[in-house]
Amino acid sequence: MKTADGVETYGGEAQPRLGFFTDTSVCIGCKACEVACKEWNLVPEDGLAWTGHSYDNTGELNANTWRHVAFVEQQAPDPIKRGKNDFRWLMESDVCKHCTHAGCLDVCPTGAIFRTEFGTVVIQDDVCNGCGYCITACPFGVITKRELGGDGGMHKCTLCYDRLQDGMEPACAKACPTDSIQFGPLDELVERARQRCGDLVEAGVSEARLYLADENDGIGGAGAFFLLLDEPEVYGLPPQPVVPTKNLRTIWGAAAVAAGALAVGVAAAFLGGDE
Amino acid sequence: MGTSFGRGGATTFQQDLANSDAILIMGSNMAENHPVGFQWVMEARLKGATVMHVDPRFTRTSAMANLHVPIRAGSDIAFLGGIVNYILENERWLDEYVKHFTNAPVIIDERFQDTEDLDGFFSGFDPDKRIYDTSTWHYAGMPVQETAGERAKGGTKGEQSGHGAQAGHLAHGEPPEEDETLQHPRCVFQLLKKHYRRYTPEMVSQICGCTKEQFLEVAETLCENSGRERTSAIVYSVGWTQHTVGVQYIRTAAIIQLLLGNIGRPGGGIMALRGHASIQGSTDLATLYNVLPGYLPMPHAEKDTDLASYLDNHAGTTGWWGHFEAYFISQLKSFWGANSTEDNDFCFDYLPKIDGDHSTYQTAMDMIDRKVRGFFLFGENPAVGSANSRLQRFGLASLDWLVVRDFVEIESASFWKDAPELETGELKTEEIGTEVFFVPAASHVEKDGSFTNTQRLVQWHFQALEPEGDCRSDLWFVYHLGRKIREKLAGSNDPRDRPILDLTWQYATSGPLEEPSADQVLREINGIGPDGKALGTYADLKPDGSTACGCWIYCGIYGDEENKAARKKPGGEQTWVASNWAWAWPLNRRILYNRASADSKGRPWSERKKYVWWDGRKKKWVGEDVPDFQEDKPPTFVPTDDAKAEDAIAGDHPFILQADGRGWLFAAAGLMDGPLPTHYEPHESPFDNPLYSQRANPTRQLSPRAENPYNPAPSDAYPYVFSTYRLTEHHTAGGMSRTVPYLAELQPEFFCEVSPGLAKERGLEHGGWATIITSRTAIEARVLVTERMKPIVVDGRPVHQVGVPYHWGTRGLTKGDSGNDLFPGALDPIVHTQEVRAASCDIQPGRRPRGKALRELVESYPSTVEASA
Amino acid sequence: MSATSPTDALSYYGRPIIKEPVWESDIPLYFFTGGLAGASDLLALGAQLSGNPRLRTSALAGATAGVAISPYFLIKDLGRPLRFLNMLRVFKVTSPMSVGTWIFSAESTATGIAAACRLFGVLPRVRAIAQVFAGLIGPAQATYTGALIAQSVVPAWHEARLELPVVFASSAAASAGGAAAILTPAEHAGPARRLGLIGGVAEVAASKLMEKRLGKLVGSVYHEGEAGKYSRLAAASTLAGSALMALAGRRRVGAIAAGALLLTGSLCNRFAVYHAGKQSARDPHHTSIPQKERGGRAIT
Amino acid sequence: MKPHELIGRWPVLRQVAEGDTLGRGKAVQSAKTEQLRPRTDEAQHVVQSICPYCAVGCGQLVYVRDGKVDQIEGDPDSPISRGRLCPKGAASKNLVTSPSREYKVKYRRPHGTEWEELELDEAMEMIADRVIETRTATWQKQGDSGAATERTMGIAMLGGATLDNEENYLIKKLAMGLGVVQVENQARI
Repeated sequence: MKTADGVETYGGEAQPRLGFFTDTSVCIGCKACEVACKEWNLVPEDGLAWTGHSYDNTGELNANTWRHVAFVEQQAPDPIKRGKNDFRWLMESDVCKHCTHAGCLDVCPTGAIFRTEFGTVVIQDDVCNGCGYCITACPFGVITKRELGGDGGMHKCTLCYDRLQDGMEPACAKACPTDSIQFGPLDELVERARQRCGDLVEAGVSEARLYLADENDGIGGAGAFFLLLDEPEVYGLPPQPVVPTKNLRTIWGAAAVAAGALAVGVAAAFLGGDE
Repeated sequence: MGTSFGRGGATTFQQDLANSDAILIMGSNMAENHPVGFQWVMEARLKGATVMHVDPRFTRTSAMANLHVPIRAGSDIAFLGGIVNYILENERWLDEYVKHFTNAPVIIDERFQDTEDLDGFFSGFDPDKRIYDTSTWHYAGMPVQETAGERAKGGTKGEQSGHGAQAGHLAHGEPPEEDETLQHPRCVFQLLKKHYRRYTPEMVSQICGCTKEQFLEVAETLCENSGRERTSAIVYSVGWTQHTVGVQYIRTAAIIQLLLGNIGRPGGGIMALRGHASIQGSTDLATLYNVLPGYLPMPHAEKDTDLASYLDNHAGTTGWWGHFEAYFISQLKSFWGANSTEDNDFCFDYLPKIDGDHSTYQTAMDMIDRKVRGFFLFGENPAVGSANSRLQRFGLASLDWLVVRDFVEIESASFWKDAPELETGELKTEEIGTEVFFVPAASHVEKDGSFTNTQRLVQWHFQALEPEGDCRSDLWFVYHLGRKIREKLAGSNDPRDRPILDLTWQYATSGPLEEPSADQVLREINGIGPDGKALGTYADLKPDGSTACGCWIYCGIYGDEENKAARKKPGGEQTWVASNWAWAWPLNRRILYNRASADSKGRPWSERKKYVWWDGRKKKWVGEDVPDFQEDKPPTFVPTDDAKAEDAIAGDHPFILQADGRGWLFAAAGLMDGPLPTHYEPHESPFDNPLYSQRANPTRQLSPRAENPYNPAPSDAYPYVFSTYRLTEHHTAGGMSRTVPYLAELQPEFFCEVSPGLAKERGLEHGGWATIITSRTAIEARVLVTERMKPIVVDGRPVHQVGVPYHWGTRGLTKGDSGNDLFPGALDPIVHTQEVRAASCDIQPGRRPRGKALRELVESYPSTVEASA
Repeated sequence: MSATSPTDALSYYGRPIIKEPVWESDIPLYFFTGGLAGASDLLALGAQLSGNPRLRTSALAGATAGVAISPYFLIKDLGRPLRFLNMLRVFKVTSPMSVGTWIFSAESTATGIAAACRLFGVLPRVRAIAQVFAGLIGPAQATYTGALIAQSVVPAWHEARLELPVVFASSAAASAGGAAAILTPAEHAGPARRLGLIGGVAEVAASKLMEKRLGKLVGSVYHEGEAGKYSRLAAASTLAGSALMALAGRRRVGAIAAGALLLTGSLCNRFAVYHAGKQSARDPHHTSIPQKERGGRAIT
Repeated sequence: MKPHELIGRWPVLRQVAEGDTLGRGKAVQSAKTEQLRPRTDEAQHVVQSICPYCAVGCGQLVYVRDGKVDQIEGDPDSPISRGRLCPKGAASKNLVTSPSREYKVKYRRPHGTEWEELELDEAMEMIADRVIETRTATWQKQGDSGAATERTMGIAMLGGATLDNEENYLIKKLAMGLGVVQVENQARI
């Protein structure tokens, strides 16, 4: 996986890139990751609404949910199962992807969002002024504004940046009972994931696929990537996410053309004299 | 398991599941209720093991399994019995194991008659009392007596404790009549064959509602993955429970594991998963009415009139129960210390006596009848957690006084102001005379102490900080309450006050709160020798009063004056067995009966499954674990005829608590409802029993009364089957989860699960409300329509199930009706067990009526207070 | 309905994949006021250069009103308004909001100086220089907001990244022309009327082009809900304003009415775009289907 | 910080000075971020504990700071759990610091409609008195059959499955001394 945007600013202080590999084929949907994350990061409880969406009452990633377990009930054969069967229950713990090219980071106008020496993307709560631009720049819908307690800031997974300072594992990965969430140097994780995915395919789980493990995808690969058992949309993930800054030049170009056109228009307006 | 193997605890430990080649999870939703333990199942799966889940519902465990077989709730014995039959029919048993390690060759009394002979009954049934005379089930040629847990003779039932050690005992050495060829028609092996011969794949399919292929896949997978080179494990949990019929479920699993040679071996065994941090410990240390610590039976008023008769009734002669007297006398010494002498029968008379069923359901009814007047609750919430919690609330409302010890104001403390019966007008706050003391409890981080986990491992937790305010540990509460009572009674001459005044009650206290020392209590449980030093093994206990020991099976936990429960040597710094992390009873053995991990000659069954074996050079048993055998007894050892206790056990008999040292395929003693597990229909089952004309368990006992009516069975008014269960996100009655914000938000509302078919049939709307009705009450829940709830087709008839997680109550961050209100409270655990798994109900769309109209709705449904057979 | 999803439904319980922008109506209002200010400053510069002091003053008035009210909207919409100055902590070329903040700061400062000089009638040279600055930054001020929302994953915005700056520039022109036409006597207001007319026509044309190029799926947002409502209102108002400006702009009443219609059209257009973004963000298919059609390497 | 230092810390200038022209990394870190450490670094002490929920028996580490529980997480040394926890175990700090927790004795007199306050020691005295009174009033020398029972059937106890072994033992021992036989726990429920 390539170096994440901005890590070069650390020079010799840059660390090997760290990340998550979430292997959904062993996720038991226990939500320990959600709770462990909240406990460590002091993320508030955010509502007691029952959804009826299988066992998912969390719903989504947002300012108050930095790990979210998706539950998908399908009337489809489960390749893990032996013999004839027609039902499967997929579970997936979602998280901020810590993109190589991170839209939220690039658009943040205050520098609140920055790239760490570990290649992760973190919001500095003491800097963020709650402008909300990052929300629109995330292809995964990870960030929202925390309204609880009048907070007003934007929040998301920090990959436990504080814990990393002491060589500790992020809270979610540490808690995960079945090691569905694996933490470590990204290159090692990618290698392990490729092996695992290959094994699964070989064992007949042809739907197994890696998601965001390719550094040439629209976000330059992710610091948190996944082994999925169905299309990404099924889990609420974008199928081919692209960082919006990929089109930065085009956009600035279009703006420049428009500005020029405006100038021409105004000039033209003066051609007919004052009356 | 006690009757099959000698001890009631899980035979193995969770980490060992990673060594299994196949794992059958049944009666358990392990991934949801024991997620962290489930890592070892996942590890096995990743190594290539086949994980099978046999369960009525498709749960998060099923999602992870290689095979999910839905079967009708309450049909587990038929399924397992089918596996027994499959093994026997296809000659898949491990022959050497079965011949040497089990009682398969033993010949049974000629008067014994099987359910095959008597159409659903065993010999000895008394139709008036509805109990068995078990004397015809014994080994031919000798009387067999029961030891701990035995109660049938008093005419009461349902008093066995599931977790404990219990075993039959033989009067002398080896069984007198055996047939090594297993051909004798009355040998256990042949009786087994006969008993299960009609449990064919077709019959299993008919009773359980699974397909023949599904059943065969499970049976064959177990067989394929058992033998010298491979081992399979069976995991169960509260789905099978710890009660009498649960004992029979577990017995069937035990028979399978003995036939396949999977007990005592790595990757094998039966893993019992308990639901609470110390449920194993609480039964070991006996907060149960019928046992004393270490599964010594409570003396019975009529049978055990003095020490001599008690010992005569209960002490074994062969196997480790042969030292019963030493265990018991040492316990009396730890209770009454110097006051306990040979001259006063070591204070035997100080022990109160039992003479019937004094279990919690009986107690609740006795509250209503004003027999029980004062009640202590220690971290327990019967107003939500118990079956027919309505009955429990009536009980609480009838007390003189109630003491509640908990973290939060649970429903059992607040019932007088918010019980659902206030709304219906059945109770009125001003009319409830119960005086309630809520005394807040300290949490686990605010005290020292030990929990015994599901694998018999006693683990110490250290105090992190002092409790705040009035919060105190239960150790503090009990100690200081005892101290105050003793002070108040100090001058008494009344003989009935002697037991309390003579109790050894001197515990060192420390700190500003005067907290008694848990460490000292653990040392007392461990026991001390004549020199006052902590004992290292129960083998050193004496019957002469020179040793004291609170609980013999915990003896050794404080050996060498070290609190071994507090050992925290990191797992990564020791072998996979991790013997230096904490301490497991008995004597730190992690796999029980591990002598069976070697063949009859003491050699490992295979390199792959090597664990404990006989080292001929060192002349001792060696290996990964503490050998569960006399260390220097060679495999060739043959006892003399007059040998006693452990000396009467042969070198090729690994089950050293059993009187004959063998695993019991046939339970010649210790069970009241049959020596071999038999399929009966649940009491409220909508089906007949295709195997026998005797439909339900003939020994079941009902306790109908106005507060506890039954649904007529079968009845068209209650066409569906429901069961209650737990979710990962909550804990039992919810006192430790509904009050916790991070958990409450994960499952924020009480819901029920139904299939699309049932939703259509009853007009239930996904996300809407439903009312579930039994003859006890009606409750409302949000509706989750899901394909996970498939109807099970039995006899060509689809049986719709309603799934009811039972964590809710009237208080907490998330509130809701209580699922357990639907169940009948049952005097007899036989019925209780069956019905928590499967009882009948009706379900209707919409919310339930409020106030009086609720009772009117319930009363418009049929009910019975008849205890029909 | 049930918890079990039909396998052909490629979404997670119909939930959005991306998050709807959290911005409230302050933001389209700022798009309007900021655009008005930028284009007005350019108009004022034109008037300064062409020697039309009357128009120069009224255009400056429009610009001043724009830059004066804009901070209110900008700061109010922040989750932590007291930290608005943090916007000046960094300069990030990758963030149109960062660049825009610096643009707006320069724009508003220059406009403020020019307006103050005009108000107190002092330092005419300073005023002229300030006006040159403001006028030169004006086009950037009027268009960067289009870039700002285009630089997002919101389908209706990002997919319109080529058109949005033009839409916003023309909308700004229409509003600046309209405002100046209202404030300026007809005999001095020729350039304003023409700017309004050109802007109005361009605004409608660019919007229609944008809608068309968004395609059937994402473009549908301009026919539905709030976006549809504002879009229709914007087109009608702007076209009417342009026509009226052309036909009756030389009459005072006509100029006022036409100017008001152009301003209304411009404002509605900002709201149409704003709601279009929110609506497209809510629909998971607007995110997933175009992505799938484009393909990529996210799945390996 | 002096004005020139403050200006020196201005990220816009640091972007240029430190070569972080795009403002993505080091230059935009706040002083607080630069000094960030895990809060467990400040724990006064850490103790090894065991999860109080189910019977898997996961190891826990309890971090205490300023006299309060600051964090509870898995104990990696435990050979059973290897540092992992389920959602309940992971919520243990939430449990022990729950806003629902009660810290004072509450007393409801017979027929009362409200809770009342009561000192702990007074409550203990009253409970001891109740036990003695009820025990005396309901003492049963013999059962229905006439056999000696020497017990009280008027007092019952329920609980234990979430208690410590030592607590269970002491409850049973006290019950035996008092002649209380109806001692039960969650195992039967």
